[in-house]
Amino acid sequence: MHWELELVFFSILIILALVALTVRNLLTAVVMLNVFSFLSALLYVVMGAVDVGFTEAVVGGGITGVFLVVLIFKTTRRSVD
Amino acid sequence: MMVNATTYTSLVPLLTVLVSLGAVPLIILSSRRPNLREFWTIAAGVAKLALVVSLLPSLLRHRIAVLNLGEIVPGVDLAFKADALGVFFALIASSLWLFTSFYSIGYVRGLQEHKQTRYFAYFAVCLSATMGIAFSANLATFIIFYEILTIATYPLVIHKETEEAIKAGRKYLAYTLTAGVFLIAAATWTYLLAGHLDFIPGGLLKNIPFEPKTAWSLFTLFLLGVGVKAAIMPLHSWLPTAMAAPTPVSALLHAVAVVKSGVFGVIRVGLFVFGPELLRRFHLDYLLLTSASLTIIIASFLALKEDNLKRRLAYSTVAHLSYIVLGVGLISSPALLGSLLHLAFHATMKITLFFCAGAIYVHLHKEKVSELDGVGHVMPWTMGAFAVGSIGLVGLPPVNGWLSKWCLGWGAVAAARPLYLIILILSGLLNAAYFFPIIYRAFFRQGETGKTGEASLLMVVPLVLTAILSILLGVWPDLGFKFFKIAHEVGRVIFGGVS
Amino acid sequence: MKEAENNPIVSLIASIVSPFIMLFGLYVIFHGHYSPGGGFQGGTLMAASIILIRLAHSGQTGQLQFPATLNTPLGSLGVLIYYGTGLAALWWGGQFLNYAYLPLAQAISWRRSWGILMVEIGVGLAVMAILVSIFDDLLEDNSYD
Amino acid sequence: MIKFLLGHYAYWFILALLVIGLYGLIIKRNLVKKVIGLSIFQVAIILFFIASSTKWGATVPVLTDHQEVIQSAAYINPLPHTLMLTAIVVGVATSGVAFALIILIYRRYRTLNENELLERLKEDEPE
Amino acid sequence: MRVVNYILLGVFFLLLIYASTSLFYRGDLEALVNREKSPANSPNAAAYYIRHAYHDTHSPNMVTAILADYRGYDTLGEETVILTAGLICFLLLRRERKKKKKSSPEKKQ
Amino acid sequence: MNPSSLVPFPPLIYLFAGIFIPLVTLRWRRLAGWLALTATTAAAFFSVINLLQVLKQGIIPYRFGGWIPPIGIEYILDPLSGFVITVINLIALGVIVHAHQSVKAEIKESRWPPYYALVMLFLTGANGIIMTGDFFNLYVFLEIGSLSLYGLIAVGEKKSPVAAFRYLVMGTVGGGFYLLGVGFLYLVTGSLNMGDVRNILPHLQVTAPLVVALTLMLIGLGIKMAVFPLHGWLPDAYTYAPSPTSAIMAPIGTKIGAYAIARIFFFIFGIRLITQIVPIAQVLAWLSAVGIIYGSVLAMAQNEIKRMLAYSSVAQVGYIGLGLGLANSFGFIGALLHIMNHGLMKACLFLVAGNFRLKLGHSRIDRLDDSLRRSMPWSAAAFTLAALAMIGVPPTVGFFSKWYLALGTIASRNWLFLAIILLSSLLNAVYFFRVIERMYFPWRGSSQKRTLSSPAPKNESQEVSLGLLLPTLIFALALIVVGFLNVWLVKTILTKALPAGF
Repeated sequence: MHWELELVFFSILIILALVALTVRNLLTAVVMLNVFSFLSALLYVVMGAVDVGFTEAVVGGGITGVFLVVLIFKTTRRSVD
Repeated sequence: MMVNATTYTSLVPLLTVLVSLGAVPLIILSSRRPNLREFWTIAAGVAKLALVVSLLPSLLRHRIAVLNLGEIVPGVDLAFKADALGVFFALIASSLWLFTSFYSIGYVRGLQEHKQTRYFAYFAVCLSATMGIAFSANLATFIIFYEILTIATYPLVIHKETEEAIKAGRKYLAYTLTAGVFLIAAATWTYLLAGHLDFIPGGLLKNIPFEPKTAWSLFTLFLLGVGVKAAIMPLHSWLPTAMAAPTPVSALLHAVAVVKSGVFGVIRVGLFVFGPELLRRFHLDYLLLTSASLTIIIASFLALKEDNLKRRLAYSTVAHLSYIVLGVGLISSPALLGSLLHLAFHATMKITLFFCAGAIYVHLHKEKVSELDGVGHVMPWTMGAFAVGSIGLVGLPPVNGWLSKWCLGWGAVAAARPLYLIILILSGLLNAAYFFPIIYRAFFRQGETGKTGEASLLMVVPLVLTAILSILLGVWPDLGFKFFKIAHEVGRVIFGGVS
Repeated sequence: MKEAENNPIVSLIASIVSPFIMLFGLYVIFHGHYSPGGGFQGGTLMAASIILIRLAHSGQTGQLQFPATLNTPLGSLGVLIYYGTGLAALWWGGQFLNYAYLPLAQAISWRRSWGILMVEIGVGLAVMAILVSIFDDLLEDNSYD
Repeated sequence: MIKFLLGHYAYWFILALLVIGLYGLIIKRNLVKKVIGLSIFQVAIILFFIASSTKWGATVPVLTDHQEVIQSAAYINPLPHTLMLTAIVVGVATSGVAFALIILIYRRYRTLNENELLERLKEDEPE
Repeated sequence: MRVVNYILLGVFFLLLIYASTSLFYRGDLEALVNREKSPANSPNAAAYYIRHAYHDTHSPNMVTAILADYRGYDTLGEETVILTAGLICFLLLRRERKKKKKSSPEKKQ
Repeated sequence: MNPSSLVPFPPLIYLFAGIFIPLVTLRWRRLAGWLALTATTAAAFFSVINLLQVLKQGIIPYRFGGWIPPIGIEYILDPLSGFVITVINLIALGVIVHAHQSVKAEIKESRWPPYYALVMLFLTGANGIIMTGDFFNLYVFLEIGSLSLYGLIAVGEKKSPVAAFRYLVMGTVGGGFYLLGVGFLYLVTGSLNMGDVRNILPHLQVTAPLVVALTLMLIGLGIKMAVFPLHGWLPDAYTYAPSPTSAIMAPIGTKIGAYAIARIFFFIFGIRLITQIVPIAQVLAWLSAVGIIYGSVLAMAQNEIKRMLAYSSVAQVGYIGLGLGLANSFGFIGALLHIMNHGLMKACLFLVAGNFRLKLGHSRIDRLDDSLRRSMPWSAAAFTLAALAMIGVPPTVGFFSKWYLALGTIASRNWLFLAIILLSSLLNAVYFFRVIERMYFPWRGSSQKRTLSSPAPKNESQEVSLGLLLPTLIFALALIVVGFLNVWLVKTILTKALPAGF
């Protein structure tokens, strides 16, 4: 267990989560979420869960991101909160 | 307490329930042929009466018909038992149903009522439920038929489908369903206390250790449950409202099925669930006595100021039902005898009065007491019967009412509670005060009626017959079905032969 | 998406990259026994390669590689392979999904190994087809209302 | 004390993430934001399982030398990993369905804001 | 309403934190999760997987072995979940291919 | 064949149908309904066989992959799961027969294959939850069931996607809470197998994580079950979903949550833990009691039959929760009985609501009139019977569950709960008789509205076709028949299904 590394990751994750939820532009929020997913995947790997990290990277960084982008292009990019 | 009474298994109690239920599909199927349809009604009535009567001989030899259909909820069977009280009630209901059926046919045809098929079908269901109530061997079976009766009466109450009738139906349902709910609560509680729900003369809860608080709460719950149909004040107010129904329905409600089931329930609860000992020990009888006397007095005054004939009769019913409750509350053998006799006799008298009111309505379209001037000249038979019924309810011989009242008074004295004798006498005077003016108007005043002659024979014959029956029973109470003997038997079973 | 014109450079790069992703996905599926990865990851990668082509070539052109009509049947088929493996074990006398009863190899551990492989293939196929199907459906221009 | 902190601090971060995700779900009015909150919520749960699977001095649950394992303490607990693979897939599936629903809602009501949506729903009420 | 939500979230957070403090340390070998046997003397699943996965399935990757074999039924469920998602998108969004008209005559309801 | 090998058949059959239908019916769409019907029949058949088997020889476990319990996943067939699965599959059978016609009316033909596949998957989820003996497996099947429901709801009328989205958010949070609870439980006990956890728990001290695990599971499953403050998704979902969906969701959906709560809290954690150490049962009972009143009162205010039924569901689920929360044998039997009874009643009522929608094009109470009694006599009669059952009139099924629940409340000396149970049956009477009056009696107060909005009363019979009518009537009949069978059910099945400790 590399706790220093984990601590850094955790802090960034929390900040990213808050940013993704508060930013007005949904596209930015989606990108933030992608980064968040990717970082969490790295965190899984750091914690020893290689398979889960791999899956999360593929899914969270890839497919969900694409889906969200498609979603936003089909609907609207703005959000009031 | 079951002094030398033996039981035997018999299908008859179930058949009495099923016979009118079986008539329902026949009635519905023959909806397009009125004569056939009404034939079924009458046939079922005759068959039912015959079945009930067939129970009599063995009952008088202390043999009780029972039938157990298996458990309905664990620990409680769906069971029938034709004990003396049950047969007594069944006899009243089935014999008067026959009268009511004939009369109904005349009534609905006379008014060309709509939806006659529905009317007769629910009528039959009601009677089935009443038989079930009479013959139920335990509280669960009793509740099942009690609730069926509630639901089956609803379409009859709203039969006219006017705004008023629907409102009356709502009120009726609100009261009776609430009562059913209380009854279920009381029954489940009893079940947990006693472990079974079988009616036992002398009380199924007799040997259970009780706290006074528990006994009072349970008894109050029961009384709320059965008291609504028995129209004990202040639970009575559905009854006058339900007068919006057609007159035969009122007759059914007031004389045969519904309210009598209520007081029957009071008897069952008071003497077969709690039992005289328990009532005395916790002074539960005061609850019965006080509510009954108050009801008698107040209802009589309300009847006095009511102008609508049927509503006046309704309040009179409320008062007279409480006679029966009073008889139960006095806890003495003669009072119980009086109670049971009043159960039967009030039925014959009140049904006569309602039949008369219906005949007047069908024939002359008059509903108010103040409009009845001179009716006696147009419809002498009808008003004669009405006079007979009134005299009986006031409590004068030779009509049967005097006998039951006399027994009740005797019971009050025997129980060393003369206060209630005074109440009975006072109530008799009040009865006279609200019935005799009607007779006076009908016979001794001149009025414009617009029509001559009696109503149709189908209506007049039953009402005259019931009036004659009332007189005959007053003179010879053991006539035909041996009402007196059976009532006596009930008292013997409960109070152990002391009478 | 939308009516974006096909950028030739994007198309070219997508066309070049896509097969490699597909190959990598297949590798991940078949190498799931020995290293991190398996049916789901591989299937997702294959779906990604197909979606990349669809993103680069709009309209019908993107469908040439992998027509949308195949999505649902292939997805069902993938799950059916998984289910069928379990059912086969049931058929040959074992419990559902008990690969030890599959008539594939002598040693029980190898039977299980082969069973796992079959299952992973089913998973990969299903995941690929269904993810592409979700993508297609999300991109669908008008629904039925 | 240090040992206590080291052994538990990860849970606190994870639970903070969980509550942030819930905050997005409950308080944010935009439907896409809700889905983002949902993703964060799920990631937090996954992290919780993964964090709990670690062992002092253990290694990744992939055998390198293909030998029989005698000592289970040598490898990280693989069971939560497996469970979380399933949970991730469930999460993707849920997001996919959520996207489909959002697109349908947008087509019908032209908005993604929950407040506006509620207003338009009221307008639709017959009579 | 919003304030209530915030308070609820905060209370929930604190409760969870409080609960987590009495969990075992992360990586504690004494935790029930990491023991070889449970207190009821049944085998611990995780320890069993670690020791027997290769022997049972010839798969060095324990996660794969658990995923596809020991808990294969879960994974079948997982595939079903994703199939469900696909079918829902099909059900809700897919366009009719045969009809060119935007509003088909057999509109629903 | 070894009887234990039949244990997983009901969920597996549904699963097969769910996979198979989209594969083959892309070409032959009309096959979808028939395949679903076949699968449901087969599943119901095997559930009955399983039930008979379990009554004969006691608990039968089934081990997937041949692994012994804590290693692999197992299914547990005991009287409880056997009973609930049989009830649910038989109800599903009736609803699917009905759906065969109503889907034709409400769903476009091109959507039949996915629609039926999702129905099958929903039933897979339900069956899997009932059978499973593994905490995580329960989560997976919970999600299968929930996800397919989101889709099934969202094909409804215009507002349905919003309702589905709201349900999705709540349902996912519920699933997440449940999963987190499983995580805590796993950390505390080190096992995911239910039987194993039950054996381990007595060796452990009750610590905060265990309490939190219980609470989180209760919240998670409570959302599925729609216990009072967590019911928010239910009314909209039931109302805006297409008729076949609401007909299959209402009798089955919430019952699964109730079953899972009964299974996990009463069988795994045990009575002592949830009543004396952590008062989960009391909390459940109180919430349910509030829910009963709340649901009944709101049901009275509704003007749409489906919405009224939805709120009534909130109340009726409260009955189940109350019965469970009483934590005595009467209450538990009452709750189990009510799972079945309410399933039957709600199935019947929603089928009738579907019939109304089909023939009248709406199911609004203020637009019903007495022409119904002539045009749709059988549907109206079925509705009336089911309404009477909801009120609890003997000898319909509703009376018996009320009886047991009343016994349970008295046995635990809780007069307030008794009052609530009894009061709510009166409230039921109020809102059901409102509809019955409309159906059977001319409504003078609204004569103007009638001329405006609905066509003149038709006298000729407009009754729905036999395929729709038959399941409705069978359910209505079952309400009475099952009422008489209840002693047999209780004696042969339910008393065996009681958890230890009563």
